[in-house]
Amino acid sequence: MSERILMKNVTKKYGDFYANNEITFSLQDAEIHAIIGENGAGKTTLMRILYGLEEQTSGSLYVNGKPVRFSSPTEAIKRGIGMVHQHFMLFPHLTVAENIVIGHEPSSAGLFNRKKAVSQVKELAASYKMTIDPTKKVKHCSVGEQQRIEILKVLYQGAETIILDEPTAVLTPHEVKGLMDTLKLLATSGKSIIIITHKLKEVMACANRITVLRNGEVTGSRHVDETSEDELATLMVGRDLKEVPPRAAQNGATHLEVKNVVVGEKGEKPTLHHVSLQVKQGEIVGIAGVSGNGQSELIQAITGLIPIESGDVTMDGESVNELTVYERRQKGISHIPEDRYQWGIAKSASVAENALMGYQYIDAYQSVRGVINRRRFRPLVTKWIEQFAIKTNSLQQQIDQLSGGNIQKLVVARELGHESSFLIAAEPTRGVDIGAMERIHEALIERRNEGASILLVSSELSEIRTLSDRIVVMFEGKIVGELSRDEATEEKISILMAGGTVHA
Amino acid sequence: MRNEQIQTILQLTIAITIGAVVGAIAMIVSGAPVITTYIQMWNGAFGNFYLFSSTLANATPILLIALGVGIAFRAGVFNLGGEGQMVLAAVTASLVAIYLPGPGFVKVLAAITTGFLVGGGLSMLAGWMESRFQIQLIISTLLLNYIVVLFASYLVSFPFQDRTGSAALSQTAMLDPAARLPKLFTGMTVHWGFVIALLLAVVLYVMLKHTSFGYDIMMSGKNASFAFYGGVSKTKMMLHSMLISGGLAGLAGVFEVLGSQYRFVDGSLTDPGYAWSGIMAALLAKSHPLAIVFASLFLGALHTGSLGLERNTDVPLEIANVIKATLILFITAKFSITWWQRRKKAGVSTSGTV
Amino acid sequence: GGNEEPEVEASAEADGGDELRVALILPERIGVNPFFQQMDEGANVAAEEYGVSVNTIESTDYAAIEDNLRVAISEGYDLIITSSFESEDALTKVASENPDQQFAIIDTVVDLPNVQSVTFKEHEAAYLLGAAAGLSTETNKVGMIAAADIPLLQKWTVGFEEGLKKTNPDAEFLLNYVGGFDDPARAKELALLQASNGADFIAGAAAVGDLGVFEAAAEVGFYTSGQDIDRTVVNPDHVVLSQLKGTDAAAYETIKSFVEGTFEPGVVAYGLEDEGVGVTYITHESETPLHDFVSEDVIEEVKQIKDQIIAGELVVENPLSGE
Amino acid sequence: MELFDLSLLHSTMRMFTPILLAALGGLLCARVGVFNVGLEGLVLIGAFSAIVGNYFTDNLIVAVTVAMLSGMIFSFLLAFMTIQLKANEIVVGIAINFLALGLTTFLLRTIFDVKGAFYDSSMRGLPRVDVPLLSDIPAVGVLFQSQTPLVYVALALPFVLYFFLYKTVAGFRLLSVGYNQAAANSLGIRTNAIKYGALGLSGLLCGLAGAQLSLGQVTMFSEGMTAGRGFVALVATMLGQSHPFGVLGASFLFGLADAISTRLQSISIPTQLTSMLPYILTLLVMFFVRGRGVETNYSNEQSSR
Ligand SMILES: Nc1ncnc2c1ncn2[C@@H]1O[C@H](COP(=O)(O)OP(=O)(O)OP(=O)(O)O)[C@@H](O)[C@H]1O
Ligand SMILES: Nc1ncnc2c1ncn2[C@@H]1O[C@H](COP(=O)(O)OP(=O)(O)OP(=O)(O)O)[C@@H](O)[C@H]1O
Ligand SMILES: [Mg+2]
Ligand SMILES: [Mg+2]
Repeated sequence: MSERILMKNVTKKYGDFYANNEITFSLQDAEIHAIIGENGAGKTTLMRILYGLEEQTSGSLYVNGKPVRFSSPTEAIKRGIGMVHQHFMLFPHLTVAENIVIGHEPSSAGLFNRKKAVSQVKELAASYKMTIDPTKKVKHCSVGEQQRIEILKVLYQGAETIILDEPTAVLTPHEVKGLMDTLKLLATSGKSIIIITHKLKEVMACANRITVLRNGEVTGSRHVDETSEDELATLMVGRDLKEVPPRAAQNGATHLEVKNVVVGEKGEKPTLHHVSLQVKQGEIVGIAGVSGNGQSELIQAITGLIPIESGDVTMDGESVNELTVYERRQKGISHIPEDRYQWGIAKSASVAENALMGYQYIDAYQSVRGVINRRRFRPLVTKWIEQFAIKTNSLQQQIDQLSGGNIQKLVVARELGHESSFLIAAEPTRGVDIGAMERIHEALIERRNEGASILLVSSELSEIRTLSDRIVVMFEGKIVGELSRDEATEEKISILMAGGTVHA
Repeated sequence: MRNEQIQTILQLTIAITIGAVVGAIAMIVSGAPVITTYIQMWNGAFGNFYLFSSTLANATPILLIALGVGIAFRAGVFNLGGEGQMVLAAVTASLVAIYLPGPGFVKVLAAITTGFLVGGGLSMLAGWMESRFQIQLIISTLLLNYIVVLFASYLVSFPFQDRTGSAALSQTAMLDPAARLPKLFTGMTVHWGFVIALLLAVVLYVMLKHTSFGYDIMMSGKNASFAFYGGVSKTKMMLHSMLISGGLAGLAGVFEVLGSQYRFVDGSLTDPGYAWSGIMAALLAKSHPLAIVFASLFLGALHTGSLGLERNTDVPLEIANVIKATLILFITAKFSITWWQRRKKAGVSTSGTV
Repeated sequence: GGNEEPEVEASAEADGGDELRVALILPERIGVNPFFQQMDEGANVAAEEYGVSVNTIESTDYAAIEDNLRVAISEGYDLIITSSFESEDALTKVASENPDQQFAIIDTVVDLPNVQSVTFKEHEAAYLLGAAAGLSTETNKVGMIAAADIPLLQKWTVGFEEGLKKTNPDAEFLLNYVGGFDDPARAKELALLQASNGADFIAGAAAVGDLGVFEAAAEVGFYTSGQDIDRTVVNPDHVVLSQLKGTDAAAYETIKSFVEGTFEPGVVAYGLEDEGVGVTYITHESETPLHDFVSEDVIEEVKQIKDQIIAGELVVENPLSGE
Repeated sequence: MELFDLSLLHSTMRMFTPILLAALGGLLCARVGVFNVGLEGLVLIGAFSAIVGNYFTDNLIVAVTVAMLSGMIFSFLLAFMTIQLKANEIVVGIAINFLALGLTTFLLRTIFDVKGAFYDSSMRGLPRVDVPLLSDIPAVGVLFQSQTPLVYVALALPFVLYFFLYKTVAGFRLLSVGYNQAAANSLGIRTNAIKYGALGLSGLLCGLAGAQLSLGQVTMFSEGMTAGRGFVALVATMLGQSHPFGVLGASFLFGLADAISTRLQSISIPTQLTSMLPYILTLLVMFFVRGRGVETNYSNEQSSR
């Protein structure tokens, strides 16, 4: 095995801030190399440099021993480096095949040979044992499919090195397994892979080598055989992990109830099909399911973001169907959204402005009715930043300059900060490091112990099992099963998620 | 932040300089003396108190429309209907001021209120069509302009045409002297409408910056889904911001009628292209209400400056227009971009419509 | 004041710095309307002949008129001439605030002691044009393409129609509006439409649109007429008549009278009588020979109508003051 | 007068040609994510250049070429300002409208020494030709008789553009820029070059529109003779959802409504009211074709992080 990529003493500064500090990183042929580290450690930044999206302040890059300097991704692509972005760079209106071949379209005399594109894509997918329908429009593809498209695209472009930034954050356990298999297959066929992830299990399962970053520096690099999950965790967070806090016994009354709710475009198959569900005070109800089986619609129906066709959503027995999003929030619903970029933040606004959402009408933060008193609000945000160790230069920093995990932490803190009686937590720990995950879990249990009702949606089965008092499984817009905390094994949940039945 | 402001000012200076240089080339080509021409332009806009006041008068409708367009931009919508809103408001306000019985100040207040509501109502109609029927606002406002301008023309050509005097023009009767907005200085064109517009700019600034309504508007503009998620009603935001936006455009028309023309004259509001100037001012100022004041003054000055140039020199009006166009052409250009920034931005698509 | 003509004359000759200064403030840009161009030319001829300086100032829009007037006053022009209905309000305002300044306004009336108003009776000329058309048409269908459906243009449209009905009560009158002053393509299209409906004479009253009407005439072979100046020269085979309006003369005469000291406030009306308005061949000579479509007989007959109007036997109402 | 007849359609086709051409230009801009409010100015420049070319060379092919090139040059100006200098596209579009008006009037004066309009009876306009097969069709054949070649070109263009956009590689890439520029860029597609190309082509079409106006419909130039057609074209682009056939339909609808409104002038309704017809109709049609602004999505502004 020879060295395919070497990043030597790479430093990246934003103003006075070192996002990467003298990082040296190497990648061998046919190797899977995992990069891990806390939120804001500089993982994404390092990869952006390698892919030509960002230019290093100092340090050098070598590909196959030759020094290179990329000023755009195009140059990186030419050197056989491809990146699968976490936020997919796809064309929703185009077909799968079109998305994959774009830039290198099969053609004759300037005419786009779409048939050939389809067959090429089929072949390529088959050779790496990936299933995908090349003629489907991307907007109809699931997240997992979209990710496969991204990988195929990179392969189609002839990449020898593939970078994946938190590829598993959005996948279901089943899909994660598929991805791991694909990555291994790619490695055996000679491709080198860099994977960023916060999930140590995955790291141990697929990586050959692991590099840990903290505060922009390398704190360690290990061969997978020489290390353990615990060691990695310590390297990452700099401390040992704690146990999840104990759950106080609760026996609350039903707080939120969803009765027979149907949601769907007229004439189309409903996305929610007579769904009923209750959440009691002091209870965490976990919803498991492959994403796209109606969880998003359920959340949006409860919070008032989409109208329901029939059925009823009640809080303490009172229907909230006719209430607006605002009124429902007033009644005590808060909501950690599954997609932080779509629902959770306004990218071009500052950290402070993003933190204010939902608090702007609260009297405590107004001087006169309708006039916001930001000075009074600031201590609250500062508290959140401390509590969740959110890495930000200042409250005025534009939020999209924060790392993904730090944005997530801010959104979580904001919604927890309402101390509302009912909280929807959709993928609350997506993209956060294990330390932060611990804190978030702790905070959720604390809210539960204080008597709040929590509806947890997560594609992470371990998270559901750790937190939930009760678990319901959704499949094709219906609730197909309910398991108590004790009877819920990963296996049982998985069977239900796939549409099977479990006999207790 | 500081740094950003310096950057902006620097950028603007370079843009104006380059615009001026290109303008100078146009002058040299056409044989006009460069320095004199610019001096005359400056004089035309600021040469004496009268001319300065006339620059202010000219900037007034631009300022109001720009504030309206700006607030809509902030809310994430593009109100292209300033022209129609201004004209419909102007014609209804003049009719109210003429036909409503009562003392002068009642007429004035009623005219202003009606104008605001009519302009705002018209733009709300477009907003409603967008939120209820998904009819793109940008097209509907453009279409409504044509319809409304024709309708106003009809009103003053037929039912409400002034039959006194020569009766040759499509215009309403003259307003009572009592029903007019007073001038700021006698013998000058600038009237109280300008002061009101300035106050409104400050009010909008404070509103955007410090009120929850302003916050809702800004967040709707930055990410509508986020605002909706946070409890901001999409429809309400659309309607309210459009009401204000169109209402301000309406005020532009009302003040022209009450403060300077004293009647509604067909074409007098559309020919000068106030609406386009307003859109430009809003874009130049990136929809910041206070910056809009300066952008409007700049455009107003450009206009009166070119008039002065026409009056005082042999430089033909067309050249003045060419110079004006050149300055505008370059004004939003970003010259201070370093190679680094340029490369980085290359990955980000242009800002769409706004 | 402008009544000390001996000194003025003398000083104008002696020393360029003290020559009389006249501002001609046009309410629009000289452009699509030949009318203003003519006025400018007339003023410049007078300037040349009488040694005064004339500064022509075009206004870009309605609001600019008042600005231009006020600035002209502050710059001390001896006489400020403006024109047209659009300037009425502005001049009324400005002139009453500056009673010592002399003004003239061409083409409409502003009744103030320091303003001379010069008006035209276009409807009389339009009447003659209509009469000629009525006599000449063979298809009994006569058309007109007007710029816009606005009251001002009724002087042309109504006058024309009355004249037409006078000589040919059975004739059908087709009238279309371009909807603007700057759209020859549309004017042409409308003319073609009228021609396809059988009109054999289509008068142009659409400012620059007339050129489009002329083109249509040449293309499908109907006859037409122009406005303001002798447009028969454009295409004598199809543009067979032209309705005239002596705005150049008006500007010229105003400056002349000012220099000569005969300038006084009040209304000067130019009609058929003083040849301030007219129609080619009927009231004025033309560079081009008369086309066969309009026979000498027709001209003779219309000349009689003209005489009746001048004599006051036939009154052509001004459609604008009708109500 | 009949409300509908073939001469009306014949006239409609002539009248809507400049609008269609400019709207197709607008389509190309929209397809690369540029909202071009400068169409009006570009058409005006085309109209003027066509006359200049015609007057000095007396060669119609040269004249039309000159018109296309000038439209393109100004379109490149827009492209340069917005792509290279990151100027706001709407401000630049408005400036181009001003510039076109000022420049053509100024040049009218310097080149031809006239104000207002330039007309010369020795100038030949575009010839009128028949389309060989189509013109023989009974009844509607008359529509394909004695129109200028540009009318037929305009009618054929939507099909050409459709083919280009949806069948060729270049068209595919062009579309991708509008769909998601950041993504296209990340794939090494030369988005800026494509934008230049699309905008240039759009200028070329606007130049053609101008040539049809000043050499096809009439043979002259007059100040501001576009008389708002560029803005109508902008509406047609949007109404047609930036699809070649949609734009064809929208332009035709507009032209027809316009022609009908002209017919209505004869029944003594004030013209102001009849003239509203095309706009009202367009607005009504939008209730049916609202299916959300094209496939181009400005909202898809993901950066490459
Ligand atoms: N443009 C910028 N301006 C200022 N600071 C920045 C900028 N971009 C990144 N940073 C900072 O650099 C640090 C590293 O960010 P990076 O995205 O590389 O972290 P990460 O390791 O990927 O974190 P995560 O696990 O949350 O994704 C963060 O603290 C971030 O706030
Ligand atoms: N405008 C910008 N200029 C430079 N760097 C930026 C800019 N915006 C964001 N960044 C940096 O880019 C990096 C990636 O941000 P992104 O939001 O994609 O997070 P991520 O780590 O890739 O995703 P996630 O944490 O959700 O898994 C962050 O370090 C962020 O600070
Ligand atoms: Mg990251
Ligand atoms: Mg991250």
